[in-house]
Amino acid sequence: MKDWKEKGMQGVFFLAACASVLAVALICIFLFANGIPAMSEIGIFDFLLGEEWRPSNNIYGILPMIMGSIYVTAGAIVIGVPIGIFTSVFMAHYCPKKIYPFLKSATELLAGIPSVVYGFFGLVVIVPMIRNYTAAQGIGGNGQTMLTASIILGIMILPTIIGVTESAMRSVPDQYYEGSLALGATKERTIFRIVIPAAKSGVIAGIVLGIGRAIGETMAVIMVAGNQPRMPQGILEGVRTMTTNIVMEMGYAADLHREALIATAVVLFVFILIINACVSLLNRRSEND
Amino acid sequence: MGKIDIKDMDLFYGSFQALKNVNLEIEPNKITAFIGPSGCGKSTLLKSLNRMNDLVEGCRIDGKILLDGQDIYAKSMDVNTLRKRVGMVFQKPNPFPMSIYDNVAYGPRTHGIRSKAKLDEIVERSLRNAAIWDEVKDRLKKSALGMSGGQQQRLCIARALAVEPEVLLMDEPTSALDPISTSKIEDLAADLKKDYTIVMVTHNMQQAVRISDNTAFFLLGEMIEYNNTEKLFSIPSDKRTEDYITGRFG
Amino acid sequence: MGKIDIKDMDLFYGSFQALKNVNLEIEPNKITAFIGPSGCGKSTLLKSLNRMNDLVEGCRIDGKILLDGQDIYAKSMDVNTLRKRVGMVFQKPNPFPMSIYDNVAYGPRTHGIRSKAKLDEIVERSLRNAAIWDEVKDRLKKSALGMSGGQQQRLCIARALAVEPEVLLMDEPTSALDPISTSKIEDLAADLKKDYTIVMVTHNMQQAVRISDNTAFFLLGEMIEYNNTEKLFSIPSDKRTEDYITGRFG
Amino acid sequence: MTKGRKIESIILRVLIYAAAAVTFAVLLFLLAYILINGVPNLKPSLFSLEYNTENASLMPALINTVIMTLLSLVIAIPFGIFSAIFLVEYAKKGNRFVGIIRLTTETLQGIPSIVYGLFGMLFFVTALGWGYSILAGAFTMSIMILPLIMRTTEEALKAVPDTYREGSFGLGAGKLRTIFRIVLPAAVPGIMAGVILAIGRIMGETAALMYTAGTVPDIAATPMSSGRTLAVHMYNLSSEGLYMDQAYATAVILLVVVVAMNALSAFAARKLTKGTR
Amino acid sequence: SSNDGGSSDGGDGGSSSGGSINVISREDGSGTRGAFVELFGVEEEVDGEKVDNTTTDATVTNNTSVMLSTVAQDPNAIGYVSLGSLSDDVKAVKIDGAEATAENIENGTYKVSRPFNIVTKDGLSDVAQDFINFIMSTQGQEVVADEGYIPVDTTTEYTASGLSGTVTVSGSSSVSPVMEKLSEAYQELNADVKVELQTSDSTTGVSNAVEGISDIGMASRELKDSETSQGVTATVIATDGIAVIVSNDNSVDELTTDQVKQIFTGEITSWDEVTE
Ligand SMILES: Nc1ncnc2c1ncn2[C@@H]1O[C@H](COP(=O)(O)OP(=O)(O)OP(=O)(O)O)[C@@H](O)[C@H]1O
Ligand SMILES: Nc1ncnc2c1ncn2[C@@H]1O[C@H](COP(=O)(O)OP(=O)(O)OP(=O)(O)O)[C@@H](O)[C@H]1O
Ligand SMILES: [Mg+2]
Ligand SMILES: [Mg+2]
Repeated sequence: MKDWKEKGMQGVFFLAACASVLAVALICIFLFANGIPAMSEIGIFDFLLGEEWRPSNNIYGILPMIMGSIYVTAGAIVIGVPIGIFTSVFMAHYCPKKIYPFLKSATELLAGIPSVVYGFFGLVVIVPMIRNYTAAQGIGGNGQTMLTASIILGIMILPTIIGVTESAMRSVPDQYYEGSLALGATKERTIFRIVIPAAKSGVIAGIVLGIGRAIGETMAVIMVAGNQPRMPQGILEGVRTMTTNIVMEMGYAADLHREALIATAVVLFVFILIINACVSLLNRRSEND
Repeated sequence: MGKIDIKDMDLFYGSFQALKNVNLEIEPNKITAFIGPSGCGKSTLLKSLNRMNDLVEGCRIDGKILLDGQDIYAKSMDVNTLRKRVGMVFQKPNPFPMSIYDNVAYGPRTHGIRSKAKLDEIVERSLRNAAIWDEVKDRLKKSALGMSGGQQQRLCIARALAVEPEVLLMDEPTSALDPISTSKIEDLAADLKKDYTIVMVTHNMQQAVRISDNTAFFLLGEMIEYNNTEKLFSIPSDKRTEDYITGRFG
Repeated sequence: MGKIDIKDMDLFYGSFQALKNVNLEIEPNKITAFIGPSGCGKSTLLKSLNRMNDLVEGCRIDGKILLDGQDIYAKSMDVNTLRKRVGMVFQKPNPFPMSIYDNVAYGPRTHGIRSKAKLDEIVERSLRNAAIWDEVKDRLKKSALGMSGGQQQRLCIARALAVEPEVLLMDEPTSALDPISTSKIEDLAADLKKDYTIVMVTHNMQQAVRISDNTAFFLLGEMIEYNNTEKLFSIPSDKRTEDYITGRFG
Repeated sequence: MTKGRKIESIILRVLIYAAAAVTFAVLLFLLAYILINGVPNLKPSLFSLEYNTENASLMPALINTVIMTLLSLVIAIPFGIFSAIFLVEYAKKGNRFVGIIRLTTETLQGIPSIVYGLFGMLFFVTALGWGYSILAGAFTMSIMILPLIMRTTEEALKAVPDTYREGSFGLGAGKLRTIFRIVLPAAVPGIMAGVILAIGRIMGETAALMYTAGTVPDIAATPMSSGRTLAVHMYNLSSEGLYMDQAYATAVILLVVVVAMNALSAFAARKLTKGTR
Repeated sequence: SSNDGGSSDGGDGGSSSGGSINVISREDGSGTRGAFVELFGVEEEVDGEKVDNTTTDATVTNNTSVMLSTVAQDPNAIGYVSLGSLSDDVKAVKIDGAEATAENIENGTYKVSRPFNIVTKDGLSDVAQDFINFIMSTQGQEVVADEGYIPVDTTTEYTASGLSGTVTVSGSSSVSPVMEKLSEAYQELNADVKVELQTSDSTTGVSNAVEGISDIGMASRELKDSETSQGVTATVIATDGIAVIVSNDNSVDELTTDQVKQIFTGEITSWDEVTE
């Protein structure tokens, strides 16, 4: 009888573990079934490499949005990753015990603030700052730029990066830390030469999660990026990303336009798959040496 | 004056007193063994010799520890320089997760040596001194984590030697090792005392007898007896020492 | 026939052979000590007596282990029942993160005892048998993790006793403890052998001498010598045993 | 120690403190921004049970948020914990299937919420015919938070010392009993951390819910009725520019709820692990 | 509303109108944009296809409040919103001399407007029909007028029918504010009827009506042929004006249709060109 229970529950655990596989399969099926036909109707190259997006004239090229997503995400990484990693070093090794719980829950809170709030924050605080800067440079523009979006996203990915990186650093055995200090290395050198390399896979995981979040973020970006459906022209010009393209037009889209938007989601999805694949390759390689 | 002089030292972890009025002179170019039952404060004392206890929150020290007559807890003492001078090898081998070469080169690099030739030389010399060169010379670029426990421990010793310390602290360096590795490390220690002052914590009284010149016996945070090793084990002057070395407890 | 008979036993961790052709009869109501240098396979053998090695991936056993004549690796043997009959105490005290009461009651509850009165009785009796009742009777509902190491170890013994085993395996039960706790546990073991068969791994030869009836000496996975403790220590029949017990290595 | 090393150390230390200062300054700024714009607009009428255009009440959305959160957790937690148990306690090392599960959880974790929204709309809302409903929203959310809970639980289970497992097996307890009585309770704080993160994600989610749970500003009477959560409510209030004051007030409440949920989880974790410390 | 934080710190020259124009547009496909480009001639017919010539340099937003606060903050910006969403933070410019007001739209001097549609299928439930009757009655159109939209001509009086049940309405977020008011007014007269309102977008509104998910769909644009061919009919329930807006700090008060067109197609890029 007991054996039955053990075996039965093992089956239950196994089935539960299959749930995530099932979910991914369903997502693939439903997105692809709705997106692929549109892609083939538009023509896969016209769709992916077309530089013009004019749905009302049945021109659906999403290269500007692909480039926009890449640029904005890269910007967010440039801004968010260093700050995030340095902050998590602070949290793991410098933060006084007394204020730690407050700061810790503060970073958690940062993750809980809805994107719309970040969007308005960006619109009211950062956009004017950028506008004043560009005006002073004589460039013009209204402050809704690639840079603005990158800053907001850089802020939004902080909690993810901090959370994951901090715990990765904390799980590095103390012996490494002690071993380095005992050789006369300073705390900083110990952290940057020993602890962070030892926590590498965790740190990378944090960054990847951050990239995922940045590339997928919609509601905040849509408010501050300018959203011009043209090839990105520079960091002080507006851009449109894939996500904003979807949300922006899903509401009014019908027929092929709607399917083209779902196809955009498919592209986004494939992007995430590619990033994940790269990372697991990277991890496998670093495990091998 | 010894290489290290410990004077009237008390050590507290928060409100718990882990060491009580310890007085001890550690002679240069000798091996000094600390023995005593678990929890008596051997590691604590050892760690305070290169201020690794600074890492422990709430750890407080009274009294003085002098290295060549200099107070190591003085303001003017740079803790990193101190730790360069007083190296440490831990109970569990703790090589860094990098190549063997980089492990040994880590210390010298930390202290500003950049030249490849110089580093190569230091690495080779340190590994030779730690009696492990022949075993690893063909795989210096391989990860240190792939070595056996005994090799790892000797690598850690090499790593410590690479920064050219004056004193070498060892906290039960063989307790996690097999007999063959153990005897290798014991031979190594005996060899190293020519150039270094060695302080070693050990659980194994035979080991203390085999390799140390002086032995200090601790009990419940107090140093009970400190003497020439042979004397301490043959004619202990304190009843508690006798009880301990005859295996009545511990 | 002993309480436990080990016959021609080989044990492999993957391709590494940790035990080589071990033959041993463990007498009932006696204390049997396993001694030998680190890594010689003492813990491995001990764990195979209640099949704790099942948990280790890639662990394979040849030969037979009989408990009261029954093959414990036979299909018909329920491993949970086996472990109820052959209890175990580990090197590091490992009380569960729950109250003292719940720690002791965990085993009986596992084996189906629900009645509060019955449990109360078992808990009290086990704690008394483990000589710790007086120290904890007023704080049974408190967390077990708040106790000292020695108390925790005796709690673990109480926890093992609560399921009324026939055999008690102890893997260096005192190596993490202070002298006073150690002697309490030694007294306890001597007391328990009236009712239980005890097998104990120890690093401390004096301890083996003090409390065990029989001693087995291991080296590199082989059982070198097995004899009455007094005999083994006074007139070892193997040179290697002699070297070990006189502290020439280990 | 050489001068160069010292300077390197000092620079790094300055960077560390500067980064932390930036992070927390931004956070403070954000909080201040929300509070300053929101608190003066907190009026009792915002909390009436019925929404209408006069009061723009957030109460129905608040209640929907709680329902949505609970429902999603109820769906996701068992799956998350059970799969983590499978991965940590049952799956053999190097198992091919484990690799697949890892890969899928990583994929799920990376999928943008807008893609979840579209999927939820195509699958739950349309294909399964649930329409815009709390249930469709909750299922979408639970897929979204599943990897989060799985990962944190996995880590928490791995962190439980093997000595606990050995202790339990040594007493003759079976695997199930060991897992449910010893390992899981010891892992609760870690799991709770994951749940907190999940709650944060659900509460802050807009894009995925707009397309699945809909935007009806009333309390959802049944799981099959549509209802907007606070974040969606806020988005809707702000999008036509007519109710900006109420939108900021809603943001304040949203923050308060997030804080409260975090505190509650921490409290629950402490309750559940009572006796371990 | 409250977020006018940036209005004081303008770009080059502060409140002057000498800078380059920052054009803000709504998203492609939105009803507001559709009406705007058509009425101002930004959209042109080329080879039988309508081409929206809005400059690709235009910032695009799908959100009225983003439009409002962007324009409010930026003295060089120009954009457009639905008349019902106009606020004091921004200034509506006169078009060809006519101010953007409901009266001017009704009397035809201000020509920029678009219809608000409701979409229904045959076989409407009694309550839903009753609700539509209310919308199209004088009482209903009074609500429309109160909200700043232009009512449709009607003389029918509505009397409460005493029905009970639920009416589901979904669709355009532009229509939804006035629909909310309408449903509240209606439910006051019919306590037993519940009107359930889903705010999303025109397309969803139409497709929900087609699929019968809701009784009534809302659309802030004309229906497409592919939609009407699915058996739904649209009814205009109100007309909405579109106001061209600039910052309060902008000295421009008046533009011609042609200037607006040129600004939005990118032919005029500096305020200097429209102020002489
Ligand atoms: N970080 C710490 N905080 C509080 N107490 C500590 C700390 N480290 C050690 N102690 C306590 O100080 C005492 C001495 O510990 P120490 O580690 O020096 O013993 P030891 O002689 O090295 O023992 P062992 O042989 O087991 O290594 C012990 O009672 C221990 O519990
Ligand atoms: N799980 C395992 N997998 C592989 N090898 C193992 C495992 N456990 C132990 N070994 C190896 O088996 C040998 C015997 O180990 P065991 O733990 O039995 O030694 P021991 O005599 O108890 O030593 P100690 O006194 O240090 O506890 C050692 O070489 C060890 O490295
Ligand atoms: Mg120690
Ligand atoms: Mg062992």
